[in-house]
Amino acid sequence: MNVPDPFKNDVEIQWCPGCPNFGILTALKGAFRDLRLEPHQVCLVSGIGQAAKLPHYLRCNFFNGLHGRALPVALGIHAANPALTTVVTTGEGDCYGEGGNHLLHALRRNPDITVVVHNNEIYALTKGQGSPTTPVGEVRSLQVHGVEAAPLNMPAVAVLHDAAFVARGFAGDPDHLKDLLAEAVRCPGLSLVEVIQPCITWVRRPVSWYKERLWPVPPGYDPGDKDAALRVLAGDDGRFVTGILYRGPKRPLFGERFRRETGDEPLVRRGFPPKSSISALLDNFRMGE
Amino acid sequence: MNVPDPFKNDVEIQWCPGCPNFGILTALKGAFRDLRLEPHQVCLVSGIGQAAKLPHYLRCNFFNGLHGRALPVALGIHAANPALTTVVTTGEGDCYGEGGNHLLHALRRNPDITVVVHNNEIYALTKGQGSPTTPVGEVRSLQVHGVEAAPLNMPAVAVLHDAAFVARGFAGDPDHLKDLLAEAVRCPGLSLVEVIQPCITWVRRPVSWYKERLWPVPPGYDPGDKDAALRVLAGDDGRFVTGILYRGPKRPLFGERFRRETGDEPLVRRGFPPKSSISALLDNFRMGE
Amino acid sequence: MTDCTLVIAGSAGEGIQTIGNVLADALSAHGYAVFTWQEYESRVRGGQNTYTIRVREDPCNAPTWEADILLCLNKGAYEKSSGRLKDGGILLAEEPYGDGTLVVPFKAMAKEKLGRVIYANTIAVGALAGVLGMERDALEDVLGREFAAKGPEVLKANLEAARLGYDAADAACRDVCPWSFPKRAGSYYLVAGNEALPMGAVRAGCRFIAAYPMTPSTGVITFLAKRSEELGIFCEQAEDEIAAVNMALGASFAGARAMTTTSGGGFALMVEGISLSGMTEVPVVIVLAQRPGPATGLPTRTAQGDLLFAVHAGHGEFPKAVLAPADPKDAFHKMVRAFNLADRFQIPVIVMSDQFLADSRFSIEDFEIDRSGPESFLADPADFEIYKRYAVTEDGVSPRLVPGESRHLVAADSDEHDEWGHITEDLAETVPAMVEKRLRKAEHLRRAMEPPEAYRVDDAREIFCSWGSSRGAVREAVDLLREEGAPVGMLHWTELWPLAAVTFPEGARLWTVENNATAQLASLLRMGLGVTIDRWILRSDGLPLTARFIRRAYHERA
Amino acid sequence: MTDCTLVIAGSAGEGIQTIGNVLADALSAHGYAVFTWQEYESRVRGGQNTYTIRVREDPCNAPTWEADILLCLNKGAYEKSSGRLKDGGILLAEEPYGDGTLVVPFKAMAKEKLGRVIYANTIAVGALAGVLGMERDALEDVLGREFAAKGPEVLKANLEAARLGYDAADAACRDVCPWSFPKRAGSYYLVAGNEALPMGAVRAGCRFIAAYPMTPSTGVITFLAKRSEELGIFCEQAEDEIAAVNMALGASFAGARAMTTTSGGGFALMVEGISLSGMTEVPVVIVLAQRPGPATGLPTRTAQGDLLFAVHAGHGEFPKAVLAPADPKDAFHKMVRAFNLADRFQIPVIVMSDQFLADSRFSIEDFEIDRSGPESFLADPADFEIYKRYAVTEDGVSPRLVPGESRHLVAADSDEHDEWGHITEDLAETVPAMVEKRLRKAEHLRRAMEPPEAYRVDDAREIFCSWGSSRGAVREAVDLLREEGAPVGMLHWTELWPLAAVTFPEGARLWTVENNATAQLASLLRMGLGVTIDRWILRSDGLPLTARFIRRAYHERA
Ligand SMILES: Cc1ncc(C[n+]2csc(CCOP(=O)(O)OP(=O)(O)O)c2C)c(N)n1
Ligand SMILES: Cc1ncc(C[n+]2csc(CCOP(=O)(O)OP(=O)(O)O)c2C)c(N)n1
Ligand code: SF4
Ligand code: SF4
Ligand SMILES: [Mg+2]
Ligand SMILES: [Mg+2]
Repeated sequence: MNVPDPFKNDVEIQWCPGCPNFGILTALKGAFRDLRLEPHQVCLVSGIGQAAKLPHYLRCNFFNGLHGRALPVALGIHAANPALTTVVTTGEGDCYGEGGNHLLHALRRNPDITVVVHNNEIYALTKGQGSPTTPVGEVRSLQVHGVEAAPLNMPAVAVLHDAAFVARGFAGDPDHLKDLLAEAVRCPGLSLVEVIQPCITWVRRPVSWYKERLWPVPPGYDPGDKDAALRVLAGDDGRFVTGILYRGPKRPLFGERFRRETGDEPLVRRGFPPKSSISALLDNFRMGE
Repeated sequence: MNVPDPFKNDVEIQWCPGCPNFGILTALKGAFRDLRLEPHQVCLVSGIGQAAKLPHYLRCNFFNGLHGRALPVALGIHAANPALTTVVTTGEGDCYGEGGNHLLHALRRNPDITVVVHNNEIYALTKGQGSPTTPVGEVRSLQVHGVEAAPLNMPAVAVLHDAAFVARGFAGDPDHLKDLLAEAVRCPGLSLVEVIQPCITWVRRPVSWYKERLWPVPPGYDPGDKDAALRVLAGDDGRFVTGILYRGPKRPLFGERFRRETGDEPLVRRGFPPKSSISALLDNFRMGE
Repeated sequence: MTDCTLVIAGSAGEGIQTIGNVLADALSAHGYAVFTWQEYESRVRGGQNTYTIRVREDPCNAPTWEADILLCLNKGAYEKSSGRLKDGGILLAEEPYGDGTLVVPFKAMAKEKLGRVIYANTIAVGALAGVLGMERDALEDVLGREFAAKGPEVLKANLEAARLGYDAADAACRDVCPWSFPKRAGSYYLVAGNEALPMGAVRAGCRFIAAYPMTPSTGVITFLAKRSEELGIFCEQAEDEIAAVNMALGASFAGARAMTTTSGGGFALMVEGISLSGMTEVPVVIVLAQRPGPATGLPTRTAQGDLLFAVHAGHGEFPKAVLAPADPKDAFHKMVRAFNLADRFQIPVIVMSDQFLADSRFSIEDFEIDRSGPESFLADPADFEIYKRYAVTEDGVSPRLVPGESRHLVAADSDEHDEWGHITEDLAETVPAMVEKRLRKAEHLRRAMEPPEAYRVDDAREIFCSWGSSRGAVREAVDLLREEGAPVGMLHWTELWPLAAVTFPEGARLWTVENNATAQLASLLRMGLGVTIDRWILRSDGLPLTARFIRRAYHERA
Repeated sequence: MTDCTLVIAGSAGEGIQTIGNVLADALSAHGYAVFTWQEYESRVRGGQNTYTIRVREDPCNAPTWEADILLCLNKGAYEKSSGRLKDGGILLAEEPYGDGTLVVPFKAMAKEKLGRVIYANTIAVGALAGVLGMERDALEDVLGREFAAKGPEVLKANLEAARLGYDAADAACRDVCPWSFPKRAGSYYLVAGNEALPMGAVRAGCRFIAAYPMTPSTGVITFLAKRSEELGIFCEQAEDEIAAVNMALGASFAGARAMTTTSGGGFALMVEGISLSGMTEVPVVIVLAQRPGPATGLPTRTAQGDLLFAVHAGHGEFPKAVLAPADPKDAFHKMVRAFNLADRFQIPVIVMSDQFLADSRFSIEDFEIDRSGPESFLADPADFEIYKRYAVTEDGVSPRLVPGESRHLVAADSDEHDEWGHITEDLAETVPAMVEKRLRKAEHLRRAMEPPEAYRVDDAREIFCSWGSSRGAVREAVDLLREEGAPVGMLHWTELWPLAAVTFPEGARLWTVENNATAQLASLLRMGLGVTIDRWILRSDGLPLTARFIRRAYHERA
């Protein structure tokens, strides 16, 4: 029996036919279903890029904002309504390039959101410039003699800063990815899921090239071991370690104290303050009686 | 016999009397003298903050730019004239807060410049808000119940990305700091020197508090050992590891290839291109003959 | 009528702010209409700053430069500020700097009589109270309030210090000082712009603020952060201004009235976010506290140099509103208005403050908090069978729901989009429909804007056009010039964009009076209303306009 | 006179750009004046795009909409674009979409005759050449150039493909097609804005460019990056636009002529850096390639929606110049001018392009490269005993040295500063001196600006005011309307800020013709020159203005 997918919409998808972004879309829908979420309980947030178009292709609330700025928008949404499942879908250019500073500081804050980085090692939407993860030596439209700058290793930076959950998946394996994403959403605190997403238009490596380099964490790998996580991430040269790489220690969540002191309800439900409270505030500024 | 210090100028210093920034200033002047540099061979670059005022107090070329934006300016200067000794003097708010993205990407590029981060764990010039390195729990003017977000560990991020040179010094020990700075300038590639710089106005901890927490790397410490460097930096909770923490592997320098192919002379000396080269360029766009 | 100006001059860290604040509080408690303004350097210790207090029976919230009484805390202060002392004014200092200095050795007394130099400031407060002929007990009330939290010991010592200063000054100047400030029945709120702005935000129902510290805007978020949990306002220090405005937009999208604050350089970084607000139609309020630019400029000084920048901030074409309150009372109501306009038209609203408004304390008789109040413009989810976030409507405003509060799905899209919020490339129909929809809002917004405040224009032949925080100074200048027979009046704008229609009195000559170098209001009026301004009175040295500055400039150029 | 428009319609990835470019090259090689423009969706594959080629004997570099010949690569292309086909025009396609389709089964032929579908594009090129009645050998020359690098095999196959297409079309349409394009003696440069802008930068002596990719600006840095080592221009892809403009400022400070490029959203992020350029007096050139906003808007479409934003970009008050080239030749010279103005006045200069100018290929007879050239404004270190970077001078311009090139020390400071570049708080003298120094430059700059280009205004009673890339369309509209007897003329601005003085012909009615929704030039002229525009012709659907669009709008509103 076919149950209709509540997350399916009928917007025309602007990705290239065969783009692995479709696999991520499938995985994300699956994860939401597995989590028994309903569309109105989910809010996707993105910037600009191929990856960042994803929110249009999944039936739910969404905020498709500026290039690089998905994270602060997501933080604002989460602060205002922590009951929403807030998921950022972003490219590595969006998230590690233009928006690098926001990721650094989101790691500090530990908001209970999930960040899915479609890493295709390229600026795809703008037609193939090097991105913050393009391997050294690769020839790109603005790096005609090969990329000189070394790639960023943001999953390792996340581990270094005790992110709640760090994982890596492969767009070509949506089933595995679905489980990673569901687990990421379940985990309280900031979850970073990097997804290897081969661009078939500008990168054009055969899928086999990726498959050979995928390197699932070995059985018995302990995601609670920070040193081990740093080692696999820092020492993966050329390979893509995949799986649940790290689960950080319990840390205070973004806004946790505010909610403990003032309550959990979304800010929009708190209404306008009574006039008496304004008068009381103003009275602090009257010296006489 | 007293040789006049060529780096000394007579600009009125706007720091609080007794501020440890004076120690950094002394150390930097000393380092330049030890390196036998002359003022016109040096260019200091800064953003905005107490730390960022330093370039005004040292006789040399300088560019005191925008809050957070010292690094890109320094990269531009270095690209245009690699013969200049380019040193960035910045606060942790400037460099890890507003300017965090530029540090991340400077690490990728490995320019041959030195970045000196005055880390006072506070936004001092704007009067004491929490900064990206303020310890959790510390009460600050905008964090009235204590800072909730965890501090950034940018020296560790630098190690992770194979920075050429990572060190930490203490503003209260200008002699040691001077040597670190001289070594940083000597080392080709990006050198990050974080300086513990207690703010005596907004932080007001006794110097002894800092002295107790300084934790020089043990004798025999091997700065070439990345894992060890990550371990001391990630595991220093509450303490300040000092000394030369890391020397990264040899990597291509920012602009190295360009200079190899086109020569070393500063861009300003290359003059205007001959008209013939423009005609040649244009001729590519004429189809007929 | 009493109109007395005190200037307290000294270095950062020497306590002029404490002295000034306590004395101003005490005078206010005495029933006087106090106005204070400060000018200070961008450093934490040292330099030379001043704190000016103007005391009257009825409010005239405008800065004065010339001092009746000058307190100098050090020699450099005297060198910098002695020129401000009026003929016959009183110079008060630790040592005799000039002829006729009224010497009260604050520090020596503090050390000698109270054992700690720290009490010198309160001795100075006492001395000033003595010079002014205030009654002791109001001063003591204020000190009680100020120091109660620090324990009875400290309070006692401060009361003693005040008494010492009072007696010393009283004894020394009983014959020279003409002033007497007995308690009177007046009762004013003594409020700075950076206090009124956040209180207005509270009144408006603001529930979220994210900001990055930047002088002179920081006070707004500091005020709210201190009371965050009590008021239920989520306050976040952002990593940069880009994050600040985007966080506010996220929170607003999710239904919280949201704002951010900054100054010129930070505002520049927010400009892309303003355009995002315009496109997504997510309301946001941005307080832009001006200081002299360009770039870092003079971080602790005042200016009105960002008007045209604010009006045109953002790429692409979309409606926005720009307000510039005249004083703290106006600031309070303008914040309510800003949130209401932002929500009603789903646009960014910029509230322009400046260092002068931010840091100056004004005497306000009554805030009339009922004059404005928060209005809700959210739609009711029950009203929709099918909900489209960007439904094309007659007035261009689409019904707004928030995500998660019903089963309706809510979108925000920075691309050009269709009614659902999905990316469109339909240039033939959808794109023009959306462009026109957004611009229709501009027309309705324009009609909602208030014209300038007119003051003595009916019979005026010379009209000062001014805007924002200078209203007090311009109004006082009008009064001064009227006394001299000059036929001047004032048109003062606090709602700057879009410009409401205005009919200018015929035959009157128009002047612009601005705290900038390029007469930006004049340009704006020419652009927006087609009116040409003939003369200008401009100040761009980092100090606020004063009535006497305007009067002098008027005579030079008239 | 020949004036033929070909439209190639198809999806991204189907090869319309290759087809269009090769055919345009071939027509240019045939000696014709070709003009091409493109409209495309923001996606890498799919959607529906068009490439339009206009062929004439003499250049008329203006876009046309109606097609004489329409090549549709798929059914969707036909559905979208068939409305553009003129009565009696030729529809060329793989299959018969409508009545009278001239069917050339490109793909089938490629597979069948050449073994690979990939040759379908060249078959299409050949077919179009056949329809046009071109001579084969010019086409073959161009193919030779295009495919030589790919080896003789590939070249041979392509030549064969072209021949197949040519013959098929030629056979099918010999009777129907009126055109014939024999080789002629003309010789034009066929250049796009995004090629002319970087070539102008090269000519100007630009040595450094940092930019972050953003459509439609990316082509400029791509052009230079490709030739970076050959030309000795340091090219850096920045991590964001803030870094880009600050890198350029650093390089410029160190003596390299430096620039950056971006579009609206990225430009918004550079605004603080523009103010920094204003304060530090470090020259910089910024190419702002417009696309429709607000926010992300329509990333691949065209607009002139950022004029007022650009003119007022930056907090605080400082001089800047805004230029907007009319076509690639003008763009080439304007870049030289931009660098010269930036260096002469030590200011930021903004060069406004747009997607239409960036992507369209214009036929230029002669670039007249001698009409402008780089001028050096650096001072000679030997001229100074003591060097002060911000020396106060009569015209406000301080002699500029660069660091490291002499023993003189060079400063740049974003704070208000003294002549040495050190932070000042001296409000009495230094601050006003520096504010005035910078603004004196504005007055000299204003005098250096060029007035608008006048076209047929002498006897005009209706004047079209326009700016930037629309000159070709507006000029053609004037000609069309003149033919109909309408007394129209054109005043076209390419130097927009500061505005040079202009005397408008008396009694003529002024129209503004702009690629935006709010008539920004009209506002600018009212603000800057006090002139009021009566009527407007505006287009804001993401497509460029065309002569026929303007003519129709004129008739509707006249
Ligand atoms: C401020 C700004 N700068 C630049 C751009 C242009 N831009 C759009 S997408 C993109 C790169 C996206 O790369 P990535 O995030 O890796 O996404 P991908 O397309 O590879 O999935 C850029 C540079 C923009 N829209 N806004
Ligand atoms: C764009 C911008 N945002 C904010 C500011 C205000 N500001 C000046 S200095 C500073 C903090 C400096 O902190 P840090 O770099 O740690 O230097 P410190 O004063 O502690 O030495 C801030 C927020 C500014 N000048 N520009
Ligand atoms: S360009 Fe690459 S990343 Fe973008 S949709 Fe196509 S295949 Fe996917
Ligand atoms: S405020 Fe702190 S960091 Fe700044 S000068 Fe004073 S002591 Fe130094
Ligand atoms: Mg990518
Ligand atoms: Mg600091």
